Amino acid sequence: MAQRPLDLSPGWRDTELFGWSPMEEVIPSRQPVGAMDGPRFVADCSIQLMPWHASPVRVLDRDVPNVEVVSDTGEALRELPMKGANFPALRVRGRSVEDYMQVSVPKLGRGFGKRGGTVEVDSGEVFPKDCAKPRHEGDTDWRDPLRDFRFFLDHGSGCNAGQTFIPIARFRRAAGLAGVESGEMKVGIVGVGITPFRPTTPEFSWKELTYDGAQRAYADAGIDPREDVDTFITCAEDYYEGFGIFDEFTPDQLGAVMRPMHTVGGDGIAGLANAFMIIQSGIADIAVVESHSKASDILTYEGIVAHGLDPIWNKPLGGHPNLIAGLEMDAYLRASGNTTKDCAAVVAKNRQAALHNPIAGHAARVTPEQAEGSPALWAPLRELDVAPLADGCVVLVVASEKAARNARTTPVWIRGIGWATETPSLETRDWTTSPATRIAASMAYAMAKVRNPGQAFDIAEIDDRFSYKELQHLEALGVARKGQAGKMARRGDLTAGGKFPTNVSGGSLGCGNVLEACGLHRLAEAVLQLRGDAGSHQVDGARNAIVQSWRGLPAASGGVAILGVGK
Amino acid sequence: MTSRITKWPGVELGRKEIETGKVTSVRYRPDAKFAWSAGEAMSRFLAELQEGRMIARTCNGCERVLFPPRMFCEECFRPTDAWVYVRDTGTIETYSISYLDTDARRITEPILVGVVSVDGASPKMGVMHYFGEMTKDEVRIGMRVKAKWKPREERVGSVLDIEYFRPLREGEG
Amino acid sequence: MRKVAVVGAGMTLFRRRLQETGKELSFEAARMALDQAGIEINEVDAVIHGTAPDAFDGVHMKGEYLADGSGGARKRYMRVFTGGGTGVFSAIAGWWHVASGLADVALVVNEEKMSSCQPHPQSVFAYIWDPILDRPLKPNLVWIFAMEMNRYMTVHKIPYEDIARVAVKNKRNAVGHPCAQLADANITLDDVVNSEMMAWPVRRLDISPPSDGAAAVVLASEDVVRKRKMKEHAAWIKGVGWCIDSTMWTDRDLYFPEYVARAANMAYRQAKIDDPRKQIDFAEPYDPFDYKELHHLEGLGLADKGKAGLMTREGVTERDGDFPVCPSGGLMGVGNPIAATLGIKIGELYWQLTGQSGKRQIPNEVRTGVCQAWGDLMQFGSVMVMGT
Amino acid sequence: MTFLERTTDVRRFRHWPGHIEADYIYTSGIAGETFFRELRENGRILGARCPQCGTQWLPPKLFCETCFRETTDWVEAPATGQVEAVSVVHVDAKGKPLDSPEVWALIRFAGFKGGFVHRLLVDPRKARAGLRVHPIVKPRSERVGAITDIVGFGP
Repeated sequence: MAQRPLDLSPGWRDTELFGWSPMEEVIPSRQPVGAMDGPRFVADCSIQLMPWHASPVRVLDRDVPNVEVVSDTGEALRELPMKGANFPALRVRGRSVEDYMQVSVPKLGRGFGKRGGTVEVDSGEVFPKDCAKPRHEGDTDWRDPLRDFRFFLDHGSGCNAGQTFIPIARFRRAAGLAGVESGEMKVGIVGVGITPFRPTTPEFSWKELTYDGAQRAYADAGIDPREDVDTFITCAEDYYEGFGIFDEFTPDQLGAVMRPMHTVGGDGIAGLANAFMIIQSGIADIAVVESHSKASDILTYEGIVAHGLDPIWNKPLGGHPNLIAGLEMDAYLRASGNTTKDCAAVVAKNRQAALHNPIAGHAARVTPEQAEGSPALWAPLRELDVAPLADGCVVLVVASEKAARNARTTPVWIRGIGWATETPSLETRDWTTSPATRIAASMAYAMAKVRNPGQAFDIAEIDDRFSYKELQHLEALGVARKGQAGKMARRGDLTAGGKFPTNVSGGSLGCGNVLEACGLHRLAEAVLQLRGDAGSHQVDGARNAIVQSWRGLPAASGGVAILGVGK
Repeated sequence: MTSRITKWPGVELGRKEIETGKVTSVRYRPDAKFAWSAGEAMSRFLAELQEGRMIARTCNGCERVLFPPRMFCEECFRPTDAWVYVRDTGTIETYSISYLDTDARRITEPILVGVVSVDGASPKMGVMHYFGEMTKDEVRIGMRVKAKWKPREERVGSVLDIEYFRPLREGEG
Repeated sequence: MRKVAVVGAGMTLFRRRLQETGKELSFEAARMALDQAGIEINEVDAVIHGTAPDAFDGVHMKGEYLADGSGGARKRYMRVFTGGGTGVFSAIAGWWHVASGLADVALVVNEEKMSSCQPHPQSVFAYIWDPILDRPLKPNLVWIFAMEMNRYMTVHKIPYEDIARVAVKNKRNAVGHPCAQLADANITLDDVVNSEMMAWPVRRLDISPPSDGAAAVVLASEDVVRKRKMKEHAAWIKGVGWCIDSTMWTDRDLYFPEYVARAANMAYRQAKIDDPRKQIDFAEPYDPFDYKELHHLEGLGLADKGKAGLMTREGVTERDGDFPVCPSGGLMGVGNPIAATLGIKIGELYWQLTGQSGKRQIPNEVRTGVCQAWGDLMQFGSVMVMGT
Repeated sequence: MTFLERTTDVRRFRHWPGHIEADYIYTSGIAGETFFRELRENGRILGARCPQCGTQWLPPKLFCETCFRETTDWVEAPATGQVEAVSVVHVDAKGKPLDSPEVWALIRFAGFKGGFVHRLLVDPRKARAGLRVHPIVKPRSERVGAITDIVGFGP
């Protein structure tokens, strides 16, 4: 079989292995970095240039002050001459470990030839101990995808089958992070990306739509996903996307290739909870949570929702799945004393509020009378009581307290978070309140030490995929007394100027039902409000928000998050 | 523990017991139909296939020619730079000789299928496709192949506009 | 970061068809795990459910459907899903529930009921491919494994017999497992080599069978283990790691599972393991196909590239060998209910490390083990290191 | 702007049709088997009782949702139940208008946790919460041991 030439597909500019736990001391010596004179780190390495590196290749991608690259003849090099020249023995020297970390030889792409550099740091102890040998005995000349040419500080390798490496980004932060106890740390949201919600987005595939959301979030947080992010989380469901295993199709558009990433079958707050726990357990500093909807790709939405019903007790009976919401609305209104008029007021409030929100997809000057006049297809549930579907993507960047310090935006801290499932079986559920919201709220209130939910929050972003749900959730959260949410809606308490602004973003009724992304949408709108970046629908002085989400039919699970700015 | 536990839960059934109704059951087929938006990159890719051409995108960040084309580079996380045509010849990176169809039913005439890395794109970048005009003993990794296009009027803008990849003949390289 | 231990495990039989519904399977496994751990449902702070494609059981939002069966009713409940990698990954998610301090006791339940799908789960595997680039070719899932196996064998020039030996080893090991579906005490190398060709180079006995089944483990924090005096039946989670590669599998060289190497390095780093081959006593890599055990051993850094087959040929990986691999019998022998392989990966490590494996107990003393799952389009690796 | 080039002629955007459907056979499970056999043979509706907390579950479950213990005893449900919630539905499963509206209800049974979500076979104008109803079951010859053996609930 023809031996293929050693091909270098310039691949990963940064092959970062992460997961270094901050508990570990990387720098063996305790002297402050930079205190000693003379070269503090020395890296021997070999670089083999390939014909297609046409332009002269700059060794360092940016001018790092006191760092130099010396060829084996001792001559300092700024650029490597062109075409096919080989540099079996280069030495890179610099004053401190900090300088060392600036060094990168980006353009040479994925690994080739002999690699691994020995790095001498501080007390002269060479890291890694014997890493000069090739990564694998009997390494054939097949392309070894494991390494590209980014210097790594390898602490204690010696592993005969593979070198263990420290991620540069982690190392930079790790220098300052020692002895982190979980629970102590605060976790904050430092970046928000929302694409405009639209009924159809034919110009985007699901990958391109997610890329659009992600690049906005990364710009907002001022981070590079390939360098700074330790873990990625996607909230998605196979049947909404049209795949057997949707997890396969998520990393590329988030910048998560060759990074830890997983899919949660839950809504945005469950995804945020994952990020919160991963950061709290100390193995990550920056996490990204993404969710999106390409509802316009789904031709049979009712068929998919019905497919979520219990296969032996409910599904065989047929019927449009919204009948479950019709039944719940009937049970809830009778038990709480709220009326269909109150629900119509919610529809009008949210769709009109959406007129001030540029990303909203279903903003409209709807009056309560219009909402009341719409056909009651699943009486008492009317057509306008149902949030219309929309395409859209929401991405949040979540950071530990340390990492949040140098973020571009004011961090919005997660003071409390809770999530719960009531029960999937329709028959044994409580149809009058929302127990999942109540249970999740009690968890979040305990964490945030909230004693009186009625007074604790300036604004709320509550799930409103069906109009009556906003009222039911407000009462389940304890921010409105039983049976009072309807009056608050009709009295205008829930508008931007009212006593308790709720869903001033327009909610799902005004912006659009973006399926699994609804939870993240609620969070994103609350973050923008607390940062004062909400624009024309900004509620002045909002510093504490309560955010609640529900997973939509036929589920009975949801989450609650308490967000705040300042100390 | 596993030695202490005597009874392990689970009631096994045979195929007959379910299909003949010995145990009660319910049959169902969900209604789950889609029309995925191809989007920017795939719409152009399919249009070019219909014209009998294969197109890729370049990324100047990592100097790769990305095939199949994509509007962003997953490595550099930046928008890709330009459209560039790649050739319809390539190299077999790997292959299989399948005696199973898509529903795992046995077939006598094997399907030759594999991954072809396309000339003009960065190394190793290619697509899965059928192989033709070669026997199951001739196909091997490293073999140079060329696309066999369907006639223009039969092409609809699909990877099936290429019927299969056949061995590269002299002078085509 | 709080220390976390596995303190109980349970699983159901793995069979091609089981009568229980998915909820009932989840209940049976979770009930056994709780009984083994001596913990009641009201002491569980969080339930983590791991289950693979919804299209197998045939229920949209399958995580929600299985919530009550997994003990998650009116509790913190979450479903994680990373394809085949869910078998180990859901326990990793369980780990951060406890390590972060949000939960003291977490119950991890994995379930799969592939027999609902007619005529064969294979037809649902057709939906894991890209709709524009792959599905028009009507691919069969075995194709991608065959292509990877071909690449792996050709790059390293590995004789097929070395790969077939893995099938023999695992199906024999499975004889000691009470839940095994395809245990075979007297399977021979010839049986595998002469078995029916499915998609060259994959033959019938190279593939693990689709199965129904469920498995569960109970995780507890350090102070719960101390307070409840569970020290002797606790196995500590030393390191976790997971990694995903690009979707574009046709742009990658399949001969080496890079994503498994990175997941392993992440876990080894946390477990302070520098020389896996020396510091780890046994391994449970993911073996949906026999060649995959070798492929993953190399990814885990437990064998040099292309040399895992040699280790098998020399009997190093037998249960009484120098480095036992898949003492449980693996997916090849016990069965492959995808996510429920939790029982023979995490569960097996727990039972081996606490000396409760009965007939399958590894003769020489074991203190550290590694288990790994793989998933998606040759793309996802999840690794966990456990120790006493 | 998301990408460096974006198409402005909407006709050039393509779609790719497909589905992720398959045929399924769902077994009724251990608890379901007993319920549906009894329904098929004798037209009776059974619930399951938890030995530990005594809660009676309808439809029957193998496990008690609160104690997470196996429900071992079987109890026959009372002959009539009471409507807790009603919804008059004017569209079919695909959202197309129905010729005549269907009434759906949540029906509770005294002494049981749960009940049934099923069709209410009454005139939509007379459908209201509180109605006492009983299950209307197909004749033995037509019963197959599935929830559809119950046509609906009526006064």
